[in-house]
Amino acid sequence: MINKVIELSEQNLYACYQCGKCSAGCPSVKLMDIMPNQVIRYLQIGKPDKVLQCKTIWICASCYTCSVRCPRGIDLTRVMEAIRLIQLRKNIDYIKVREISEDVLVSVPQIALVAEFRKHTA
Amino acid sequence: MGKPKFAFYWCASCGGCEETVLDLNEKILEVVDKVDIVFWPVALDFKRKDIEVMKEGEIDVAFINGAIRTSEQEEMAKLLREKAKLVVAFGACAQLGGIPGLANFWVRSDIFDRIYKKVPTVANPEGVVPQQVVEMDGYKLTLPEFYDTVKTLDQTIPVDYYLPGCPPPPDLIMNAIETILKGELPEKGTVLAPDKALCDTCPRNETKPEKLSIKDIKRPHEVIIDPEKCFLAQGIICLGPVTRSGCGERCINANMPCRGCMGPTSEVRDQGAKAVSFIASILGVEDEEKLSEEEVQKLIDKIVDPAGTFYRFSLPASLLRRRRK
Amino acid sequence: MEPRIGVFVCHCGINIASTVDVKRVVEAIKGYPGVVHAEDYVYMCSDPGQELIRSRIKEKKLNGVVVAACSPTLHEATFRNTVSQVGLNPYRCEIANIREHCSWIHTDRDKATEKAIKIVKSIVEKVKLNDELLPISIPITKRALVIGGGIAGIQAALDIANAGYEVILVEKNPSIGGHMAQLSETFPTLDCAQCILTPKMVEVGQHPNIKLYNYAEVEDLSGYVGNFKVKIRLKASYVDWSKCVGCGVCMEKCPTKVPSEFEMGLTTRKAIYVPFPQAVPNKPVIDRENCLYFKTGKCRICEKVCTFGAIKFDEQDEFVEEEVGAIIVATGYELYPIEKIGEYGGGKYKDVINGLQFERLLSASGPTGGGVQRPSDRKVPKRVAFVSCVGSRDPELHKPYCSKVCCMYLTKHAMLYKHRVPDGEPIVFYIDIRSDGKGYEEFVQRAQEEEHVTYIRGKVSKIYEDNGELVLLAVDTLTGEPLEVRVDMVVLGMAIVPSPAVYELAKKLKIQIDANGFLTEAHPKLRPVETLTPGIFLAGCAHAPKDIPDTVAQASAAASKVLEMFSQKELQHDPMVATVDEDRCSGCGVCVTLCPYGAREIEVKDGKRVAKVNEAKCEGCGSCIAGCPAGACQQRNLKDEQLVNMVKAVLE
Amino acid sequence: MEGFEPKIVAFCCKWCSYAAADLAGTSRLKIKPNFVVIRTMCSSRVDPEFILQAFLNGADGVLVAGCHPGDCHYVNGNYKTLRRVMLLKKVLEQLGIDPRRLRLEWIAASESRKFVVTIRKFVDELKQLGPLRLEAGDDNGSNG
Amino acid sequence: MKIFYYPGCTLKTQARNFECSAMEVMKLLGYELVELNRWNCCGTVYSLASDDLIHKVAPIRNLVRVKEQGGDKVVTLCAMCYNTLKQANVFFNSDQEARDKINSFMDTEIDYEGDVEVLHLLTVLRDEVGFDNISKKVVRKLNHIKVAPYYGCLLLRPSTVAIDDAENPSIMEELLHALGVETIDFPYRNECCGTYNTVSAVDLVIDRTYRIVGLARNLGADVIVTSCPLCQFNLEVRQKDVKERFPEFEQLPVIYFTQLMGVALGVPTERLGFELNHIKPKVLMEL
Repeated sequence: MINKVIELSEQNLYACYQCGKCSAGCPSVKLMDIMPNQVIRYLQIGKPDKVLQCKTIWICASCYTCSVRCPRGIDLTRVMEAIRLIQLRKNIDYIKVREISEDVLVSVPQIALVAEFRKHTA
Repeated sequence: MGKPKFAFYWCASCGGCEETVLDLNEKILEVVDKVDIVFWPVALDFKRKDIEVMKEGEIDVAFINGAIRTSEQEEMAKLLREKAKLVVAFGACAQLGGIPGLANFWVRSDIFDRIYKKVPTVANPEGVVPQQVVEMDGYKLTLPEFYDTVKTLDQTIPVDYYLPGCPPPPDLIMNAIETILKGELPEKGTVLAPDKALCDTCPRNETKPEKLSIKDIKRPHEVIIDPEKCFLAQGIICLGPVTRSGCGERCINANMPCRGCMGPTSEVRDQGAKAVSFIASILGVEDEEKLSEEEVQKLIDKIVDPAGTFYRFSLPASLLRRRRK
Repeated sequence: MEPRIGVFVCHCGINIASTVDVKRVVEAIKGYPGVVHAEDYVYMCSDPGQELIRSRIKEKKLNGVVVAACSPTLHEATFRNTVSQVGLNPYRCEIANIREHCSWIHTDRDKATEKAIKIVKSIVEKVKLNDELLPISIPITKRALVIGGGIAGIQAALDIANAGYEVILVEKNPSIGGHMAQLSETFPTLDCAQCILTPKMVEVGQHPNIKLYNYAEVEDLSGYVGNFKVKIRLKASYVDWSKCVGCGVCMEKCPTKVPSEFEMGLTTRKAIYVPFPQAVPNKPVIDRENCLYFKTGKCRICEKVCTFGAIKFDEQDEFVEEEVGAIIVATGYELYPIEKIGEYGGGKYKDVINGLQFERLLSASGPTGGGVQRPSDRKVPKRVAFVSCVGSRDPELHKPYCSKVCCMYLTKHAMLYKHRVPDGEPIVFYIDIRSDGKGYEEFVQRAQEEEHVTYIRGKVSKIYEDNGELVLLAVDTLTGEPLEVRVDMVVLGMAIVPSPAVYELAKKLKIQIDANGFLTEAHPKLRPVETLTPGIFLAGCAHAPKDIPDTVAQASAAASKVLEMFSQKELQHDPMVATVDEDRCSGCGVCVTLCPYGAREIEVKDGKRVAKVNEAKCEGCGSCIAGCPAGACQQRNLKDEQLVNMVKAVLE
Repeated sequence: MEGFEPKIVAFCCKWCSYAAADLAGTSRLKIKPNFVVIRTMCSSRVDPEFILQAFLNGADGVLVAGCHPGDCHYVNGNYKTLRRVMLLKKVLEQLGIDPRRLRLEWIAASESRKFVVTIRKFVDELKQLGPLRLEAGDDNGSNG
Repeated sequence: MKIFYYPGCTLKTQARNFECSAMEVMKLLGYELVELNRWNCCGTVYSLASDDLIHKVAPIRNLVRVKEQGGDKVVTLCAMCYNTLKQANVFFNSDQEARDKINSFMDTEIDYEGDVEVLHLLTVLRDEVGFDNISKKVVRKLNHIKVAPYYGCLLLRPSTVAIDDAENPSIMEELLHALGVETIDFPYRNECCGTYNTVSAVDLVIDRTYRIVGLARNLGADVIVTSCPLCQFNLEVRQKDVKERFPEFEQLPVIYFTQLMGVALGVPTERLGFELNHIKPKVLMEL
């Protein structure tokens, strides 16, 4: 699994020394169930299930804050994307488009919808 | 005992070496006074058969200029070797292969193709190229074989002495003749010229900066050359450091860099390789840690035709002798 | 000399013999031109093995020896010594490496044996043309130059001076003392830095063997080990120190205030100043950049108030030359600038400071008299965050290395803060705590156990100001919780970087710097205080980040290296240097350009240029030889002909 | 090129690449015996003439190995080596010798693995290129 | 002067005020934003997986359009479009193999050479128009209001496409100062608004909006200025939801920088699309 993530993200996850700066700066961390640094940690120690089933990868909004600050140069944004894709490519949607309320559909901007579908549906 | 017998012969060369004998000017009369010229096709009407009838060692000195490029030249060289006590390789072509030696970057078929078919001024619709043997109306016509590879004289026959230069400068010639006449001959194989590089006598040697560094490479036609200053210091490739002196700095005095016709000094086995070594290592020396490999490559790429430049006169005499076929 | 070479093939137990058929090697080499004897033995380096070589040299009248054994790195010296015991010149003995480069890396016995034969033949070819050489002797000037007057330079200078040799100490600032003089107390003993440093500074100032050039810089260096010539720039101080008595009136009256370097900008100094009260020498200098007179042409108040007539505005930089035999470089460190850490405000927030600034806030002689007050409003901070690894261990954006001292000094800071502000709350953010010195771990434990300093494992991601408080976006990686910590002040453990001037200095000294700008040692383990340029040594943070004990130890080590040199009558130098055949040299000067040591120069002899080799400077790299366009220079015992023959031998 | 085993001459500087080859031995790494090391003090001692001589005497490839740029034991010798090798490669190409037969590598004393991999890759590459077959004295062309 | 302009979906719908204000302002400055013909969706989010090439075709096709229409640069207003187009362009220029593949995906289009420059309007204003020139055209004094500039993520990250320093950007402040308004030192100006999570994780966006807008107000801002339609939506429209959860929360108008420019340069307020702003920036509209 870690190798698949490394391949898709082109990031060397073994370089992470768990300083936690990614988690410290993450704007979405409050809603995450495991912290961004732990996503890498679980992959490093061979517990991919923790990562595949976490909410964190879906909450990550690809804001790149962690990526620009990582002292080891790991683009965590791409790591998150890689894990999402591993799930999405199994045809597992994170959100059900049908269940989005009419209310939301008409109120949010188009880019929010397209981005949401791109990131959260297969 | 009569006067010593001299022979002159001309193989693959431009003929300049023959002319340079005349550059001895009035001194030629002294020479003629002291020796008998028994063979000199360019000037005197002796034939090959005149030599053939001579005894072994009957000629005292044979001066052979030009490289060996055809079977006829090889035969003549061998014939003269048989008949002469001493053979002197006369001029850059005989010594090193010279300009004709640049043909070693190609093979015969390429050369024929180019000369007899592709040159724009040639009209040769049938594509006729020289043949060694042609039979026509029952007659057989022959031409000497044109070899694939140009050789130096000493790759064909043993050579006793060398007179370098393109052509050899008159003072070196005169010196050589006098030495021979006096019988004060050095060890066989000696090049009859000084064994220091050209910088030794170059008037511009003083102008070299303490650290010689080439920051940018220029070809002579691209810049106005400072007539006082070392060419290398101006970024112009000059083979002076890797070339024997004794030429009289003719090119330098005409504000052109040395192109290496006198060949390397005796400790150098391969003039081109040495030129590579010294020129490469002074490229952009003062910023060498800062220059990236790409930048160095760019600088190197400014040396147009490096092999042709560094082996201009010495390809057949070099370690590899020719382009690998 | 007709070669009579003996070849001795070692089995090295089974290390060679199991892969290389040593008997076959012996047989193959027996008939080789120049070889008059060949035999094998199980351990050539053992006493009987060496005795075997010695007796064969005598018996067979050998004039050259090849030992086919392990790498020359291991036993070249051994066997050269062996042969010299029976009168053979040691340089007529060479090692053929058939272990590391053959038996140990190959498995096919047949091919390994063939290769071993080729290796031996090539070394036989080399020995054939080896000359008998003697080491080159070089005289030594027994005076040392120490560059940098911080604790490293002070220690090194005192050690050498106390051993009875003269020392020239060059310091770029007006006073010696370096960063250590700025420190409050030192870990792990909490003794006062100034109390232990100032006596040493005074000792330097008064030592009869130490010539101190403060406010001076090394301008140029020439010469070589044992015989350096150094040119020193004495920067104009505009004060005649021989007249100045240090009364301080000038400083009192000077109208221009500039941020004090010594106080890390926390307070100001005057344009004419002594950096700090305990300075050595305690004489002022005028800072030309900021002096009103130099800027506007008017003022000269200091001149007017100086009753001793010590002010001289027309002073110029002066140069002195000194001859020394050895050099110690101790140029110290600086802190990586906060400006480079954008996410921590990039220097925008007054109350986000670096470790040295906090040292000044803690120091009894500092701008607050040792009371911790934050710079923005002089309020006593009730919560202080200490952040480690700022710029360090960050190969992507800043510096890849660990700065070594931050863990400890931040712990010390937290502890001292707690002592000064008992109800204060220090929080240390760390990634790993590195406390590997003597008493260091105990010190950290004490901070946690007794002083109740909070340690949070996690790197701070962002710092910003909100309502006079600093907000740290952080994380506790041990609980897995994000944190938003509000504090009154932040102390950053900034990366240690080499002093910026060291790059230019290294060029002048022809010593190397590493990717991070620190000076490179000759060998990371076995020659940690030497540079690759003989006679130049390293001490302190110029070499790598280190704490005070390590710095002092290294300074003393460098001093002892210098003293080791000075204990000899003259220096011995490897004779495998470049030679010039003056009859062939055209004086083209390529060698001068190529020589990294300045060992080649052009001399004019009878109106002709000829290249020379300074054998003492030549390190024998051979670059000039490969580059000599006329084949006029050679390397002793590694001549072109030898190398060409070796190439031919390995391709036979 | 079935069964063709290229011959390599490896010029190694004493301080880095020779030491790396030593370390390969000490670490008992395994390499094919296609190469023989010739030790020079610095890679900058390697004269292009030696490289041509090696080709002439039957080498299929020549390796020049030195310290990494900036790490030269002799301050800056390897910069000279770099330039010489780069220019020589161009000349070799003109002389009909594939420049890949001349390889320059920076191998630090600690990089025993790099030494092994370098040789391995070089052997593979030379196998692809086939034998060079330049013999001493051969003028490379029948004159008949 | 004409500059090709890539609008993207939202500029044609919810963010029409961004587009119309930009058009007005640029016209006043002597520039015409020429809408690209046949533009298609940029994809909104740049695809980050090594093996995902197909999602790069859409943004590249837009750049091909620029070429086809004779241009060599294209400007965007939306920060997301900017980021996606620019990242695709950078990628295209860094990988020859991918480049050939992407070109082979194109059907009737000409091959793309990687030579179109993707710009954001802010850099055009700085580098082409010049903040000095803008400052000269200011007709309304706005020195009484304090603005919190908000950059969001995608103009500043990743570093390959950033228009300014990721941690301490200044381009928007410089523009605002040229307009004569005072800015606050706003630490959250580069903090994410929660972006598309506004669809499925409104809680996250509410939290972000609460913090970002709250801090801006704390620091004394009268208005927040943005450059992205999604930031604008999250920071402005979601304030309603914030208020429901935190009754003490005070609202703050969030407008586009082009709207503020319009006011300063004297474009009649009614042409700046303030009707689409849910929280009316009264301080500006009543001038």
